[in-house]
Amino acid sequence: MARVTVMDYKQSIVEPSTWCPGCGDFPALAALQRACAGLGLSPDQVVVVGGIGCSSKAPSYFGAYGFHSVHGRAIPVATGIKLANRDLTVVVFGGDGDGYGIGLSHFLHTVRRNIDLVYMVMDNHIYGLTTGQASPTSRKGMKTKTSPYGTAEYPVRPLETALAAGASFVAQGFSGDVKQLTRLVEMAIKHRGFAYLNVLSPCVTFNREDTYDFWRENCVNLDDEPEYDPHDRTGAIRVVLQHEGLVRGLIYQEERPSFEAELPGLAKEPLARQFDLSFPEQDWARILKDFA
Amino acid sequence: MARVTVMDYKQSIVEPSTWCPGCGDFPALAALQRACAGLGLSPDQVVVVGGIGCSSKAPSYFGAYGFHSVHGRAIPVATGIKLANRDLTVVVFGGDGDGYGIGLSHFLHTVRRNIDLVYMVMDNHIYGLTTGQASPTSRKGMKTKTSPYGTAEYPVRPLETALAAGASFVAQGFSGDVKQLTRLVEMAIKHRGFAYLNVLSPCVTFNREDTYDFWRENCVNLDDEPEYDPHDRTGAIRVVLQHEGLVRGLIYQEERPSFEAELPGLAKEPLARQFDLSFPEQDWARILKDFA
Amino acid sequence: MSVVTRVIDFTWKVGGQQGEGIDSTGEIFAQAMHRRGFYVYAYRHFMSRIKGGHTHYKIRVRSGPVWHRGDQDDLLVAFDQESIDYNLPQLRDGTAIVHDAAFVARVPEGRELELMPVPMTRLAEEQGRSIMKNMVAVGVSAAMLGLELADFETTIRDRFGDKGEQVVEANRKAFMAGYDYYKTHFTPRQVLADVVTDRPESAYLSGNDAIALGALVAGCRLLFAYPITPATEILYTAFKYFPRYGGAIVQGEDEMAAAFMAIGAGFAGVRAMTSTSGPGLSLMMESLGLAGIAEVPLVIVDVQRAGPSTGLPTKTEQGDLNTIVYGSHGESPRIVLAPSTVADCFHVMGRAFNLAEHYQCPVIVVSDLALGLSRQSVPVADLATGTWTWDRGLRVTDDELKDVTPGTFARYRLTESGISPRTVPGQPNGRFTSLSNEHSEISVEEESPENRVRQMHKRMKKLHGLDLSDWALEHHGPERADLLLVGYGSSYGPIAEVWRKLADEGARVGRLHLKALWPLPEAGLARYLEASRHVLVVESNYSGQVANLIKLRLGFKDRIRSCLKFDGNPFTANEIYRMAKEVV
Amino acid sequence: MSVVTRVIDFTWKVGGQQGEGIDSTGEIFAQAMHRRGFYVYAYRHFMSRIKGGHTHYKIRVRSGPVWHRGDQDDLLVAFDQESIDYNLPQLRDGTAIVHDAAFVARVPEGRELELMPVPMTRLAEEQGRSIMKNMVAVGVSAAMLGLELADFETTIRDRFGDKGEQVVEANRKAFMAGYDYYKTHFTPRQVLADVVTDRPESAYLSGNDAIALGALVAGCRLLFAYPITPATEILYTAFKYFPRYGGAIVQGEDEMAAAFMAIGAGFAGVRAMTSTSGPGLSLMMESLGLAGIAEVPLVIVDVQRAGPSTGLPTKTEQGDLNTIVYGSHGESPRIVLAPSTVADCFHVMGRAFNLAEHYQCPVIVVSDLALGLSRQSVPVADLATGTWTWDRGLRVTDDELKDVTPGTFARYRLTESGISPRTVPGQPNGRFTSLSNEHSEISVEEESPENRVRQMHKRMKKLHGLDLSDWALEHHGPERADLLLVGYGSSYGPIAEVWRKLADEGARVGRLHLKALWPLPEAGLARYLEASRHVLVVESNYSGQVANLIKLRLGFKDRIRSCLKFDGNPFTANEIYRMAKEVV
Ligand SMILES: Cc1ncc(C[n+]2csc(CCOP(=O)(O)OP(=O)(O)O)c2C)c(N)n1
Ligand SMILES: Cc1ncc(C[n+]2csc(CCOP(=O)(O)OP(=O)(O)O)c2C)c(N)n1
Ligand code: SF4
Ligand code: SF4
Ligand SMILES: [Mg+2]
Ligand SMILES: [Mg+2]
Repeated sequence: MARVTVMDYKQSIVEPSTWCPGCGDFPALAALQRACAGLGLSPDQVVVVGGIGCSSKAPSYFGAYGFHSVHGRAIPVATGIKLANRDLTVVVFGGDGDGYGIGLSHFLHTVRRNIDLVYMVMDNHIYGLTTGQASPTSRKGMKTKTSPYGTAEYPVRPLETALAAGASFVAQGFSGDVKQLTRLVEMAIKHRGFAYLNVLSPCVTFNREDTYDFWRENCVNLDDEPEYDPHDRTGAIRVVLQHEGLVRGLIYQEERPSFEAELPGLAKEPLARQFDLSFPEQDWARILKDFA
Repeated sequence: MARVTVMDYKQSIVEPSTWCPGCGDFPALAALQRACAGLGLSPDQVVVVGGIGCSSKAPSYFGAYGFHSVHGRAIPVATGIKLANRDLTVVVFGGDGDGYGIGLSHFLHTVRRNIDLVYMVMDNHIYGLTTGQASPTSRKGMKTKTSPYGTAEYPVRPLETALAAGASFVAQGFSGDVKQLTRLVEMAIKHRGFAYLNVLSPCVTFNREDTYDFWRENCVNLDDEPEYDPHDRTGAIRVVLQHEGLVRGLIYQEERPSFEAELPGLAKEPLARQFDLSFPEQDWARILKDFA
Repeated sequence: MSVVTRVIDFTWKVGGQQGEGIDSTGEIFAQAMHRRGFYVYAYRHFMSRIKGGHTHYKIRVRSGPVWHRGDQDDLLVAFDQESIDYNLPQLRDGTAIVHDAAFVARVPEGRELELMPVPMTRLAEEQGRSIMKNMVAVGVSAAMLGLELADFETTIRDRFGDKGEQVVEANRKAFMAGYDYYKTHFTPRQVLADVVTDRPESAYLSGNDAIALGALVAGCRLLFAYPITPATEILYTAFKYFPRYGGAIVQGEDEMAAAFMAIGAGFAGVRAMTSTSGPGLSLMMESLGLAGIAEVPLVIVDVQRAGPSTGLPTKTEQGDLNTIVYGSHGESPRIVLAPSTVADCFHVMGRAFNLAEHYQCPVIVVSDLALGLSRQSVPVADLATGTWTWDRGLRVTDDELKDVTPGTFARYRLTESGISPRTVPGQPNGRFTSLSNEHSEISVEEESPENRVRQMHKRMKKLHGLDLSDWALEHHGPERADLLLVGYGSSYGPIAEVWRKLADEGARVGRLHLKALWPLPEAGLARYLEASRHVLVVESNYSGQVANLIKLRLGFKDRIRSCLKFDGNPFTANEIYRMAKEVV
Repeated sequence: MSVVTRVIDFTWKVGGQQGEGIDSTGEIFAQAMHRRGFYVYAYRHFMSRIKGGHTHYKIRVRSGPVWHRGDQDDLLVAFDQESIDYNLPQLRDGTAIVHDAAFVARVPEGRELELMPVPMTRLAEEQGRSIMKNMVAVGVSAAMLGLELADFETTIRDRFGDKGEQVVEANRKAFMAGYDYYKTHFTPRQVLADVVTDRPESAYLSGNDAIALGALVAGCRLLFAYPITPATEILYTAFKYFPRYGGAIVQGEDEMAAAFMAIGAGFAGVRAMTSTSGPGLSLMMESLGLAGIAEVPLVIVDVQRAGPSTGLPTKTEQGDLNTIVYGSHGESPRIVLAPSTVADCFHVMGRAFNLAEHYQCPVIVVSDLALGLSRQSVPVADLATGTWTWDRGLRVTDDELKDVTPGTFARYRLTESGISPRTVPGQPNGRFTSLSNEHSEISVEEESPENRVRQMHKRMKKLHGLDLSDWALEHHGPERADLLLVGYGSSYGPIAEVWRKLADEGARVGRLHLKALWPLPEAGLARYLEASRHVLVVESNYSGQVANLIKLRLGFKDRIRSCLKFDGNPFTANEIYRMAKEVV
């Protein structure tokens, strides 16, 4: 294949996007396409996995292999795919409800597993697809269809939580800055391990508070802070705490072996490539001897 | 009722404990009994809720009302009980598998809900009841029945994670120090909000690494550090990080309204006390007018 | 104003792209018609996305009761060509399509349909905001059908009042722009003009509204749920009223949390419920078993949508019954109730909580999207309380506990009925520990075979005698019939219409609506089946789940046939009629 | 050594408190008997706790094949009075109880039982460690039954070898202490002495072992699971062998994770599975629907235990079939296979993966605790590969994709059989997005009624023609029978025994073991039912789940009766025999 371009991805998209014009998920998806193309990844070697939600529909609009699974379970599905075929680039693209609500446990357990996936969360602080209910990242007191008197719960703090849970890669992007976002996605793909990228991605239809303007004005861009060291976990936690999560850029990265590398027995070659599974007769005979 | 004593609890225990002699859960349960008695709580006003696991059997051995529910779901059950009857003291008593494995999502969402429950986790770094498989807190590389070659996952870090998730009360006790543990439980019960208490509780049968001796020798006791300020979240995170979770005592506490207080509409009187539920006819007629 | 009384049965439909305000056009029109004194049935067709894709809102306006959307459309207001194409099959010949002049409408040759272009978007823009094209459309429709601004005044005010007088005025003007344009360019058809209806005082509400209100009146004070189409609306209505009575709504982190919270509250003595749809229901299977063995009252509402998996999230189906009756590992008791009408949705909740507390087990109320989301005019008299009386089940009083030694209370005492009196936390001396494990009478974990068999029998026999034939079978027509139409849920309307039509044609035909599905109301059901030559079970699924339950329990294999539909849309009367004619 | 060949059918049982090493006593004895050339069946009775509570290990030793633990006990080794009391009903009159002299044993008056006190704990203490009382007990048993240290040598070495020669020696000594004590104080009964068996070369393994090995040989390379009794042992065996073949085992955070990981791997083209028991199964309901609609191969093993909810976690039952066949919201295809013997457990896995890949849907293998945990002697010949041949289903080759334009691959193409050829990620030009929503042939979310009906039919019809009667019905006896015994899973042994007994008594009786439960192997089943006057369906549950499936699908209501048991223990032959005699 010649040099890969974004067009190579777009060519196989069969479904027109149903996202609202202006939705923050568009730039994020574009960033993912650019990053994949920029890294020369063939679309046949990429799998995008979603749960259920507006954002989770991304696989259909992306142009690679995809799996639009069920609400909250995108990460386990992606884990299975990656273990089946280590050569694939597997990206989970989902929402805050999907990932921090119903799917929170999978998220944090996958953080500690440190499997080589990219996890992009379109964090719009709302349930978009179901037309505007409170999400786990909705600010305390926010009025939504399921919190007409304001939410009583404090929001989850996904960045801090992922850092605390021991994530090896934590970044936050903003749909209003595709350039930075593309770079972050590239880094996430290149990271060997679980790369978690929260994207402040406005829902222009159901969230009137967390808008492009709000985030543009209130987010500290770490790229503007040359002295910031993304390899210091304590420092990372501090900066997130200090700005109450309103930072963007690469927050933390650490090199360590990924799950596939640590999982006892897992073949170095992609398992999926083995089509002929016939089992050596003599091996079977030998195994049976263990049970004599 | 006269002064409440531990005997008031013991009197109604009908099931002899099936825990192994020496199990760390014994002192923890005793601490809970002493704390409840010490605070003068009538056993009829206390409910202990467990999931499934050795530790989760505690309700049966405690002597109050109890609910031994299913694996990973003790916290939601307890939440329902508390909302049904605000006057009750509701304590969740479970294991690391139950709470940090299958039940992790409920744990962290309840942290952010900040409902007035006590959550005691018998953290033995192993699945006890199922006879010795890796748990989410098993150290990396630990050999268990389901990790004969050593675990490939990094352990969850429950204290850090709870702090990051915004817990209003975080403490860690040790089964080898019932006195401190009793005090911590007392504080947890008195705390208005979600009080999370991790207990380093040795499984003497299936975990040969995380023993009484190990923890006694390796845990920093915050009670010995008079300058430690449990009201400073950043400091709390720092101390936990620094000692890799091996600290005990009150780690963090913060006063803020609990969920019951914030939940719109919830009656101040326990709902459970309303036995006659008949609905005023004229109210019904008035409501129907809204749909004219 | 001259007084005209004539029989009205008219359907109006507005179609366009999702996110363009089609719903609110429909809602305004429907509400106004309801207030105008008609019986209204409003049906919303929509897709699982926020913007784009065809959507329509269909309203059936009758002078008599109406329980379904009707097979045909008598007037279409179209905002795009897709709306014309999509709805063409339903459009009655000889009628009109009012369409936005912004596009050139086409209808296939041979179809007798009048096209009435109205520059709705332009007129709206002239009023300042293109979104008001919806109000223009309402004005056009009013003019065409012989209605006046006055018929819409309170509806407009109720809807836009909060937004200020200016917005109200702008909408009024948009209405009049459409109204005037129509009057100037076309001849009014006057279909709904000057009609005086004798409809009794009625409320206008959906099945989901009625379930929330029914729960409130039944004393439910805690509703735990996770948002999901088409059940979320139950929350919205509950949010409005529960807090006034000390009740609260909690959005769980997932459906498991919601169901287990409800179990906790039920255990502690409060009527609590959770509402969901298929995917959430699948996540609640463990809770069914827990409530079953711990004998805790639990009410689950399942507003069914088309599965499997995510399936067709905005389309109707009745495909969950199998997992409701048979789901969860092992065997445990449960009761399944099924409202057929909006009024039923209201009344069923009291019965559900009564049964849950009486039998100390889960009660699942199965509704479906078509029933849950369609708003309808329901006579207030049909929503009167008193169809059930309070039953909070066997509860030990504090008095009875006075001399009880703590620890001796036998929560799972073996009784004749299998039901054991219970205490709730806080009651002095009544303490025990509820268990998901098999347990003895005093609730100690116990694995002996003898105890196991006793407790298993105890739990299961609670429902052995339960036969709800008394109230759970709504039957119309002769008992001895050549054909019996059987159904549950939203098929009520179409079945009723087919039944009437067949009866008018002289057929000996009955209809039977099942309002309890498990345990099947066998006594009554058997009698009706016995007396019928043919039985047609109408249900929205692939495999004939209700028919299979009946066959398994009662037999009658040879006489039962199924009328099945699983394309996501509610039954039309004609689909059932055709099948009925095949049978008899 | 004189050569004696006689028919041996002897049961040995050791009982005591949990956590005291009872299991290892049993394991050593059983393994040695297997190596001695007997057919062995080992059954473990235990409770859901770590220490304390009665436990026993029962071993049936035969000169011919054995598939169940047997109704009676021929020798009891008791470490406490509770073991005597608990097991008394099973103890054959005229036999002996060897008990620890540490307590004074009592048997009720009138029971003819010889008490043989042996100071087992003391003898062990004399050897240095009281836990070695178990080895003393083995020595006692050996002496009594006419066995020698030599018969136990390799077993002791295999078991304690890693711990060093000293430990091996200490155990040998403990054995001899028991052996010598017995010989000095009592007369050996010599039941098993000097027997030469003609058993073919056999392996000694459990149903769970066989499932893990069967999966390995079937090409399964990823096993995702969460620990749960009684399925966890599958993991242990897999851990030993999968890594040698590039495979891996992942312990998920819960059963949902495990099932969805398996779906991901299946989608990506690898044979993957998950193993669990009831509570885990209830958490996997959503995954059934997803695999169904996305048409992904998925293999789930359910080793059933007694429900509902936590129920009796260490006891056997067959109560999950309903939720397996009917569970998950909406309607989706699935196949259910049911091994009856350890050999079946091995062979079924190849078939399961073949069917899952061929039909692109979930295959659930249902085992049960008694089958899964009981280790048995199985002739190696019965474990030979070749009972099935490879079928990886319809896969598009890279070659076939050469000229395909990306985006045009029709993953869900409508075909005659309903099965569509699939690609897996990585294949050039084969890309598509799998959906849990209803979708078109090229896998675009699509809600039109026409498409819905087509895709629903496509998915469901895949299994319409599937009838596994060919291999899934193991029948013995005359086809025309007065009584047909029907069962699945671990009831195989007791049914076989009852059948033999009835046949010996002259009855015309057949037995039929179902190895596929869904779709029911209807063709063959109907033929057998047709030809039988009475049918007794034997199953371990309350409601007769298999009988109900048969009645629903095939009728024969009047001739089918159920033999049910749900007390947590496996069937005894006598329980079935009694019921069979009632029927005929
Ligand atoms: C088990 C289950 N519960 C609920 C739903 C309904 N549901 C679909 S999407 C969604 C929320 C999506 O929110 P988020 O993940 O934030 O995505 P967004 O639409 O905001 O991008 C919910 C609750 C479902 N599909 N499945
Ligand atoms: C849904 C479900 N999955 C698995 C199990 C099996 N199981 C019972 S207890 C347990 C682990 C308990 O570990 P932990 O919570 O740490 O408690 P401990 O025994 O160590 O106190 C497991 C996996 C179950 N009961 N239910
Ligand atoms: S509803 Fe919100 S999240 Fe969904 S597509 Fe529209 S803007 Fe995006
Ligand atoms: S197995 Fe471990 S956790 Fe369980 S009771 Fe024994 S010591 Fe305690
Ligand atoms: Mg969102
Ligand atoms: Mg543990």
